[in-house]
Amino acid sequence: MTALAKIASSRLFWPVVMLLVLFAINLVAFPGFFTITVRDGQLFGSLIDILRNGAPTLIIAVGMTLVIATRGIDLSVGAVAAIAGAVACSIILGSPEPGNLATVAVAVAVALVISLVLGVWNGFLVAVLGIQPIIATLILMTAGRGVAMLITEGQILTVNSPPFKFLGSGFWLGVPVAVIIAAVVFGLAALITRRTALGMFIESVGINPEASRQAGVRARGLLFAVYTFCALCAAIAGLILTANTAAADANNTGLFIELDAILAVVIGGTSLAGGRYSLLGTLVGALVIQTLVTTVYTVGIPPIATMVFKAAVVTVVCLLQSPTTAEAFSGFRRRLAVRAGKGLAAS
Amino acid sequence: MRGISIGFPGVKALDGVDFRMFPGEVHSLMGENGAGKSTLIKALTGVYGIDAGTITLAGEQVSFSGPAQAQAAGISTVYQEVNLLPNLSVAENIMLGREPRRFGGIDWRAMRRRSAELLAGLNLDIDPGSLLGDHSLAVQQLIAIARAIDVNAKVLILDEPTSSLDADEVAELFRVIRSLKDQRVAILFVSHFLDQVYEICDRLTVLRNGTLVGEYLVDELLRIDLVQKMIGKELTALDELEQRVHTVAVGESDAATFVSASQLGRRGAINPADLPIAAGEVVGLAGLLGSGRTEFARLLGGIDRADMGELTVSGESVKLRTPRQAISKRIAFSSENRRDEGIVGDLTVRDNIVLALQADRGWARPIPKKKQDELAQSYIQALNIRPGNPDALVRNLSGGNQQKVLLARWLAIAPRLLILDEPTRGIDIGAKAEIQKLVFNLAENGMSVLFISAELEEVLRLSHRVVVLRDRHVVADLENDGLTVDSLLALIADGRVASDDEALEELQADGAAAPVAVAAGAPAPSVTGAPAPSGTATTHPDHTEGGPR
Amino acid sequence: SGGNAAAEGPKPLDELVVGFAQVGAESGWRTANTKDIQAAFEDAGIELKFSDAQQKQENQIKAIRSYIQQQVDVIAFSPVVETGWDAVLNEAKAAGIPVVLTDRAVDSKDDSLYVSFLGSDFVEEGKKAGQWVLDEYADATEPVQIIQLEGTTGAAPAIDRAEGFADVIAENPNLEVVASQTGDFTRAGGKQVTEALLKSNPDVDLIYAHNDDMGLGAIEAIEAAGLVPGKDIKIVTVDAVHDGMQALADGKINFIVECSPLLGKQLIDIVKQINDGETPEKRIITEETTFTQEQAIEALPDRQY
Amino acid sequence: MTELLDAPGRTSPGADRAPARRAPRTPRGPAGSGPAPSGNPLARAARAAGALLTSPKYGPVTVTAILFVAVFVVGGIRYRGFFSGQVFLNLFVDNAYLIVLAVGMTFVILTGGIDLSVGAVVALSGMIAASLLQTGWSPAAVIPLILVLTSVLGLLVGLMIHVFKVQPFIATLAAMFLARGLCYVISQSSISITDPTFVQLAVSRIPLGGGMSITPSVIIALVVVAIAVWVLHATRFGRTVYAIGGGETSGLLMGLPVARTKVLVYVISGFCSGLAGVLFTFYTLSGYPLTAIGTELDAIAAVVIGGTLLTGGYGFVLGSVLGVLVLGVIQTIITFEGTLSSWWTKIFIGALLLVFIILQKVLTARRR
Ligand SMILES: Nc1ncnc2c1ncn2[C@@H]1O[C@H](COP(=O)(O)OP(=O)(O)OP(=O)(O)O)[C@@H](O)[C@H]1O
Ligand SMILES: Nc1ncnc2c1ncn2[C@@H]1O[C@H](COP(=O)(O)OP(=O)(O)OP(=O)(O)O)[C@@H](O)[C@H]1O
Ligand SMILES: [Mg+2]
Ligand SMILES: [Mg+2]
Repeated sequence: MTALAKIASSRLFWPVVMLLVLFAINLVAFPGFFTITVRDGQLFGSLIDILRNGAPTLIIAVGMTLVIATRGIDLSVGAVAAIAGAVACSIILGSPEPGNLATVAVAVAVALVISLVLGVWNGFLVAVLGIQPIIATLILMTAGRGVAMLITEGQILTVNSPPFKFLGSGFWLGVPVAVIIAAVVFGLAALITRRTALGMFIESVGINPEASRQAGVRARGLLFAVYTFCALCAAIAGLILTANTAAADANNTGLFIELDAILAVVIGGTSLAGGRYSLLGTLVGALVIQTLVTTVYTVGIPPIATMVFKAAVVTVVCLLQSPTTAEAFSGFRRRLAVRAGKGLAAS
Repeated sequence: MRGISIGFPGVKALDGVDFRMFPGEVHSLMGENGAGKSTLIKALTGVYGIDAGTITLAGEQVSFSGPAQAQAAGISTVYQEVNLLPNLSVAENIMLGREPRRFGGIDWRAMRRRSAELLAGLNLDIDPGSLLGDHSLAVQQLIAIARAIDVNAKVLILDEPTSSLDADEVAELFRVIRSLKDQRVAILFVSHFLDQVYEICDRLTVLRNGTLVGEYLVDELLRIDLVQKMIGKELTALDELEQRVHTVAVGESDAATFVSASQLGRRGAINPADLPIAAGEVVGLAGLLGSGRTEFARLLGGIDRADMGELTVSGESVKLRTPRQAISKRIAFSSENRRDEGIVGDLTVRDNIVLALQADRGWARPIPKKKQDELAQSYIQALNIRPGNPDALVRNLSGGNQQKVLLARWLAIAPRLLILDEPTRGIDIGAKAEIQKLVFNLAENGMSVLFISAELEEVLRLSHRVVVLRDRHVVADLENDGLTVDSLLALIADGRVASDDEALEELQADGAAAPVAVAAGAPAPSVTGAPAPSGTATTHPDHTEGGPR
Repeated sequence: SGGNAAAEGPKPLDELVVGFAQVGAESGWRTANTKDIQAAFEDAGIELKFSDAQQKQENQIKAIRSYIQQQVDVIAFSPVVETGWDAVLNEAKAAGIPVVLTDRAVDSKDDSLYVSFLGSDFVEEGKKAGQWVLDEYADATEPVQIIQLEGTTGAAPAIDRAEGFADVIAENPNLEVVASQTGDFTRAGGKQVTEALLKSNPDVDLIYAHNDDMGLGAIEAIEAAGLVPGKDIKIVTVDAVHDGMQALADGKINFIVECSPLLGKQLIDIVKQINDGETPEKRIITEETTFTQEQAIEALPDRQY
Repeated sequence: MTELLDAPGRTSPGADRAPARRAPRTPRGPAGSGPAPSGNPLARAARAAGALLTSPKYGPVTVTAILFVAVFVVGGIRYRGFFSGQVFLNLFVDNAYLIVLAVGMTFVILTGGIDLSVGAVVALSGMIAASLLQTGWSPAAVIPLILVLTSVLGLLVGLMIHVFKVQPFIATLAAMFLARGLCYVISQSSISITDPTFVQLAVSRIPLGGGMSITPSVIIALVVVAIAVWVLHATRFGRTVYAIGGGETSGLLMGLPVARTKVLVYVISGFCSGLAGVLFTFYTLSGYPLTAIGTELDAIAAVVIGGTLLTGGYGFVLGSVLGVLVLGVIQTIITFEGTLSSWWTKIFIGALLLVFIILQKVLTARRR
């Protein structure tokens, strides 16, 4: 009873319920939804697809969580993802042996290093120049996509490189590589922030920057770190997205992914006002979003109604999560309990 | 109010408390930190919904769903944490919600005029057009009071209004309270200063741990009984302390200098000044509101950068650019503004306590969980932080307990110089004594302390040396050897900047003449009648909150 | 000076200034289009003022206003959307600057607002695709399941290509669109949608994608599901960009309807005609064709985009 | 929305909100009064200018104004035909709807919120207008209906934010999805407007002499600005808006009508988006479901460039208008430049934005 109440009062309760509801809807529309088959030693099934397609959003959302915890926001993740993809593909295309593992390794490394530079740039604008994060990252969001297009010259760069493609649609030990990468990023972020003092510092800077400064927390370095990490996440996601179709599309890679990532973070219960964050919540949030997208496809919601459907789901989750609703619920439960008590007394 | 109960998750903040107020009477709500005083006030004014009980105002049962309604019903409140808007002008902060209007819009001129009048009523001479955020906490507290007394209220509630004020301001406030009392306003006055309570109040209600202990007439309750009712046991700590202060004060002068500021200053904030602090020495900073004590302390703590002069720590010249550097030199600065610069509200008590220590160790070397728990537990016990749950969010602690958490944070880094800016703000007498004892013990073990407090008695009681600031100048640096509150006040309030030497002489003469005030310690009758200007309100240099015998 | 060149006699080409307001660079097709036009102007030695509206009509209107301010000789633009051009085109008309539309038409009652429209007919493209499907399954006796990958919801090519296709396949009641979902004209979109739709419609016979990119995405999804694109599931797309043609030649796509971005040459011709005082034709349809797998293998070596 | 940090590294929002310890408060006695003002009027003017620039309240706006003029002059020197009254007026003509949007957004941001739905609502109003006019409704009914509908949407968003404590970013994001989705539901393709009143409003020009003219939309936008300035500056509601931005809890404890104001702010934003949508249909004479994507970012950028803090509490409507003009002039320069490819256009916009923000930061940096 109390355990149940505890679960019900958790911030993650309603998002998880929503996830289950979406699963149920899918199951009705497509009875094979939960079936996971093994083919050629690889896992197949709708759930696997959801994980795989949700991986880039999740990876970015992990970085975004930390940025948001410091009271920031990063709108440039989509552009950074596009740049990473463009850089990697143009290097692979430019090399004489696109299928070579070393080529791909170099391409990926260069893309990641560039993303680090971009992250430091964001961190510089926010931490050193003190520009409001939304505007600071808006600059890179606009210009960054331009840079990505500059690299690809506006064309879609298609690469024929199995090792590169492996990042996006390959399998390792039967599990999609993208999922493994996401799990690693997620695990590392959780480990580093929770096993060291970083998590506490990030929260403390997000809650009260001046108090943190006076307590000796190096806010500036911290901001550099989170924006850089977020850009790194964005680049990893960008590489997965690009590898998934084996083509760098500077226009569309990661377009609007910042909204999805932020939405995932918020559905997961992290406040945009900074402070306490929950990576687990972000995971649930990202899954809800990806399942939502998949549901639209499998259930056959007509394109014109997709947006309305999304709006409805987001609204419902938010309303259910709201403390006001929780109060109303607990009031209801108390009244029930009172009535039950009376009943007992009467009998 | 009858049978009021309020519960927060895990805490029963109020349990069936009865409380009443009468027109034309000043009523005080007493109790330790976390007893539930602020919660009761918030219940009364509709900030918190009550779980049980009824509230009756002028014979009618009421239930406010928010402060706006309470205000409309004639209840005007100054809450414990100064809740004003830093981005608006002083005039707006005073008048917001009931601005004078003309032609359908706000009449700015009238607004300014009216607020200037109100400020003048509190003898506060500031420009009503200036931004609120530009003023120090004490001034903000006065502005909040000005706002509250402007309303034509039936009930005026002041939750620790005097926590940052010095004697002058308190006197002004009391003058205003008395005149409101004559207009048959019912006034609720919360303070941890027993002197003030005995001076102004007619009746008091004591709370302990969220339950009602009783309601008493002030005249009929001895201080010693009051204290006992508040904390549930007798308090002896202060007495011990007094004995020790003065034994230790002697013979401490030859200790090695730990920190020394020479001609340290910052343009627009504090004029260049010298200040050596020896290891194990407690130095008090005294001065009027706005005299620059905080500013000076901030330079030493590395919060603001000094732009002139030199600072030496352990004989080594250093430049403190960030608080972090100061901390690495084991200099801790505990801000007077605990809400904005001190606590990290959404973190737990444990995290808040270990924060500075952890920051000093760096992120990569986390303090082991077990060690954290030990630290937290030991300070929770040492400072009697309540609730004693290290996982509670600091935001949900009562004001005084937040202050204790902040103090614990700084003690945890084992500082060699601890700068305490108004550390006892809003702390109950029991805890205050504990803190003073702690400071003293630490000083005995070689920690230097720079102590700032609006309460001169406290400064005198603790300090080996007292440094006086006026108009952002250091005007005197005296051994606490026969100093009295009066002599200090004379020095502080003296308008002549040029005559440092004279003042010093005068003071030394004074000091020699007056008996050591702190030693007096007799139960003081409360001061009645209008106080004389210039700080003579506390003619009785009385620290006796806890120590009548 | 600006304005109606015809009244003042032809200007030397190197004194002509043409303002071109492009939609944006939202796809590889569009970039090829931009490049071709820029190259053509360079070759012809005519000064080109180019602006990119980033898919926003308001930006395009601003750009056209600014061309009017700058008194260019001809304004050309690819409207972001068909409607809502009357006001600004009237301004251009008042300033005596002739306007040429490229790629997409405007929906205006007053066709004196522009001198010529050069571009493809999206409905026609849909029809061509539909016709191929109709022919391919002419003697099908069982229902043929079709998945449609739509372009960005609300975009003119998406609407028109769906419409033309639907019109034609209606002739054969066996042809049934079992699912239609937007893939936003992108490969990733096409892949994700196909992936999901294949699960709920395992017996699908044909995929009709509104552009090559979505078709290429669909190929990835089909291969990942262990099926053979072009055989197990047939694919028809529109555009004929290089990657699409390659897939067609490789047998992974079955049929592509061309939608050529190479409008530069024809645009220059129109500008020259205007400069010479001639009246260009009101509607010029881009020279476009369709490709089967065999034709693709043939055409591929000299495709420029 | 979030409390986005303004200057986390150097000091803190604390330092921005309460520019602590810099501006000395009025001295208590004559002893503290500063040095006698020097007689040199030039020096005094310079000092006054310096004070204005570094004031937390007026600094950013002033700098934005100066930079705007500077950019305009540079453009005039660089491009033929740039330095004309009409080019300047066209900034208003082309951005009338954005000005109205920025006004609504200013209210929201001043309370520390954000409204992401404005772009989609503009599109939605256009769709409603176009589809209803097509079926023969009279403009006199359509326009009020749109304004009511969008205000109601704002109301719902406001209630979601206030009553259910949903974060503004998310509540308005949901509203954005909803509005965009409804656009498609109304019609997938664009609908042109042929209603004579709309056409008249779209094509008519109000001559200002010297060959210069503006549109009725500009007048409407300027009226909205004037009303907004008055409301924010001179009414209790307006001051409460600032109060909420300064500290919601404080405002609540001061007994201000926080709930009502917070909800109303979103109603205003909804109303302004609706009105902006109507102005936009005057501008384009059509409804199109894909229109105005990303316009919310333009509006937010304009407000922030205009000197409003995203954390709320500081800023002016007139600043936001300046912000819109700055975005407009950047766009104008790009068209006049006329040689930028698509990607360079994006990079250029980003770079100009950056230069602008950095200059603003540097010029308003308070001396240490
Ligand atoms: N919002 C809250 N959530 C949880 N607990 C709370 C909350 N507010 C107050 N409390 C708890 O209620 C108790 C009473 O607090 P209150 O602030 O009323 O004390 P107080 O008597 O005013 O103390 P002080 O003298 O320190 O100001 C404390 O234990 C405190 O931790
Ligand atoms: N937040 C602030 N912003 C600007 N000026 C301030 C601020 N706080 C104080 N000052 C000014 O700085 C001077 C020194 O103030 P400081 O806070 O150091 O005084 P103090 O002696 O600590 O007094 P108290 O803390 O009691 O106000 C005063 O003249 C005051 O006007
Ligand atoms: Mg309290
Ligand atoms: Mg102070």
